[in-house]
Amino acid sequence: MSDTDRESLFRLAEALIFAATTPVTTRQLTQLLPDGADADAVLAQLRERYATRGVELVEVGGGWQFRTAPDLAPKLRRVVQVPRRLPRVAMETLAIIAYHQPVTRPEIEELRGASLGQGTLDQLLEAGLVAPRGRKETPGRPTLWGTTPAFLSQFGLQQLRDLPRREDLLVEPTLLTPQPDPAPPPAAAEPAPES
Amino acid sequence: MSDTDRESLFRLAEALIFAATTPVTTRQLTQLLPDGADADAVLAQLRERYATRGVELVEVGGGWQFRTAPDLAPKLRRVVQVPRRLPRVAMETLAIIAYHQPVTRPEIEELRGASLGQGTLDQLLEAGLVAPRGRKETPGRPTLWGTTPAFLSQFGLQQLRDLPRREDLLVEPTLLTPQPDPAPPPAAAEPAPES
Amino acid sequence: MLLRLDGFEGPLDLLLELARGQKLDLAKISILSLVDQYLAVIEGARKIRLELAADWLVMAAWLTWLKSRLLLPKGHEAAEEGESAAEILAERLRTLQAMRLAAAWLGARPQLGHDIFVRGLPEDLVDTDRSKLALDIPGLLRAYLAAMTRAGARRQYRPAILSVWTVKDALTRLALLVGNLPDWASLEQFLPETLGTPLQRRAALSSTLLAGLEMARGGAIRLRQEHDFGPILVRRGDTDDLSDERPNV
Repeated sequence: MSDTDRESLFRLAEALIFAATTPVTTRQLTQLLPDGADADAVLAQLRERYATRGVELVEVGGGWQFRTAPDLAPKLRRVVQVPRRLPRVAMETLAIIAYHQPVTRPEIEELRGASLGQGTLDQLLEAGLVAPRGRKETPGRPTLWGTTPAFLSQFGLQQLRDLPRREDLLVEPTLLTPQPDPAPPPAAAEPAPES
Repeated sequence: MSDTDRESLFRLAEALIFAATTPVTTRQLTQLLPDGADADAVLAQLRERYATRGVELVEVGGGWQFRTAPDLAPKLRRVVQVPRRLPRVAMETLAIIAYHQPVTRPEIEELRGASLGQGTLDQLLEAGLVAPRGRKETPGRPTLWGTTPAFLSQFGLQQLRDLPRREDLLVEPTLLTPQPDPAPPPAAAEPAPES
Repeated sequence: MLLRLDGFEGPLDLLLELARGQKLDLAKISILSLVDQYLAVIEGARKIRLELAADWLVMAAWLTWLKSRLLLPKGHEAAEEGESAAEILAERLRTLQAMRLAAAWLGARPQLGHDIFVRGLPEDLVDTDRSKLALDIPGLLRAYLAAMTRAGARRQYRPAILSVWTVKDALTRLALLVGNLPDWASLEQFLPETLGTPLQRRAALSSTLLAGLEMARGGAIRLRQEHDFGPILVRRGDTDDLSDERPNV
């Protein structure tokens, strides 16, 4: 393949991912590229090209997306409107839902050892981070809750398995130091988080 | 200025223009860049860097934004078919023509119990669903309307007879419709039968 | 030790805080000392204010029970009961702590929309083609019924015009025509010629038959039928010849 041809693949991939509002899957890219082109290879090289740039190519929630580099956050926050962060209770509830899904509200309250204000669930729903996942077939048929693809996307996860294992959280304090690098978290290759 | 410093200006400009929800003005960029940095120069060089890429930096309406390269846009453009619905009046008119054809416009108006705008008939004509079927030999010789083969294929019908029978639709057809039957009423040639 | 309860979300929250105060790996929590600390805190709180939310007291009562079991010599059946209850409590505390840490882990990650951003001005490269029509039979039928129902409701009531050939019509026509008959003729010849639909023909035929029967009763005409479902024949009734009259009309 000539350099021009290779370059045209990069241009196409670049344009496609740039224009999309949601992460682009390898499949979608394959459909766009000429027959026989290796979408995976194109993506890998494109990611490398953008690695040191202000905008990076990251794999998230099952697809590829351009995102601003994390190290620019403090400066960008000054000029780009940023929504309020979720309060601690909401984050804790979100973590419980992420690790125990599908889970009912009484179960969340049992785990937290405290009742859950309606406002907390509303905040998570409004942010699109959790969604109903049917009902539990027990008396009262309580709603089951789970996380959404937007949850993965917001926290830069490719899949739920990228959450650290419960055991690792308890014994490895280093996990909690902020990671400037969106490299896959240490538990990436581990089995799904325990419920 | 060192290369690293210059590179960091590009990174910031790149990220800001990428993340901004409106085109970024030189002024906005100046605010983000360190004091003394020449925003115009940064933008000019950034545009040059992107000139051969899948995404270009363009100036629109007094600001800068990224846009898909014009030669790639057609390849990325997708056409989504969103079939439209006929307005209610047109649908009713079409139904009446289907069941009572050949039928004149005054007869349609009589059946619907409302006058019929020319626009409605035009819509049906334009969509190729109805067509003139000669003229009725009554004073004024009004045009008779009927459905077309396109009508059948749009509704997935082999023939008009595949439509559900009017009798099966209406509980008391005679109460609802003044005999629009194209056949002359039985008493036409006879001394009027008493009712 | 005096801890304000207001800062805690519930008994479990307080217990977790106390356990963390032991500065031990949560795997090695001393439940017994935890129980003592909790009870001390509750006791202290009750001295300050008498009313405490029920769940604090329920937990205190349960922990008192747990302590009594844990103090029994090992091997005792009730002591084992206490051991397993203590383990369940320790596990609950570990889970809660893990979830706290998970929340912190999530919170420490660069978040989309907060720290990192996607494209703010996405391009719409989707063209919408609205040239096709969305049509289906149910929609057509609904429209037809709506039009008919609305028109029917608006239209002033008037009795439906009868389109059938009535018995009275048939009597008039039969009386008019039968006088000219020299011989037997088929009943169907007396139907009006302008009937359109098969339904109208059948209605007219039965009306004419009824008219014929009525006239035959008065002797004005005679009827005969050669065989079942055969044509019904009619002639004037003023002849004396009754020999070929069949009863099966």
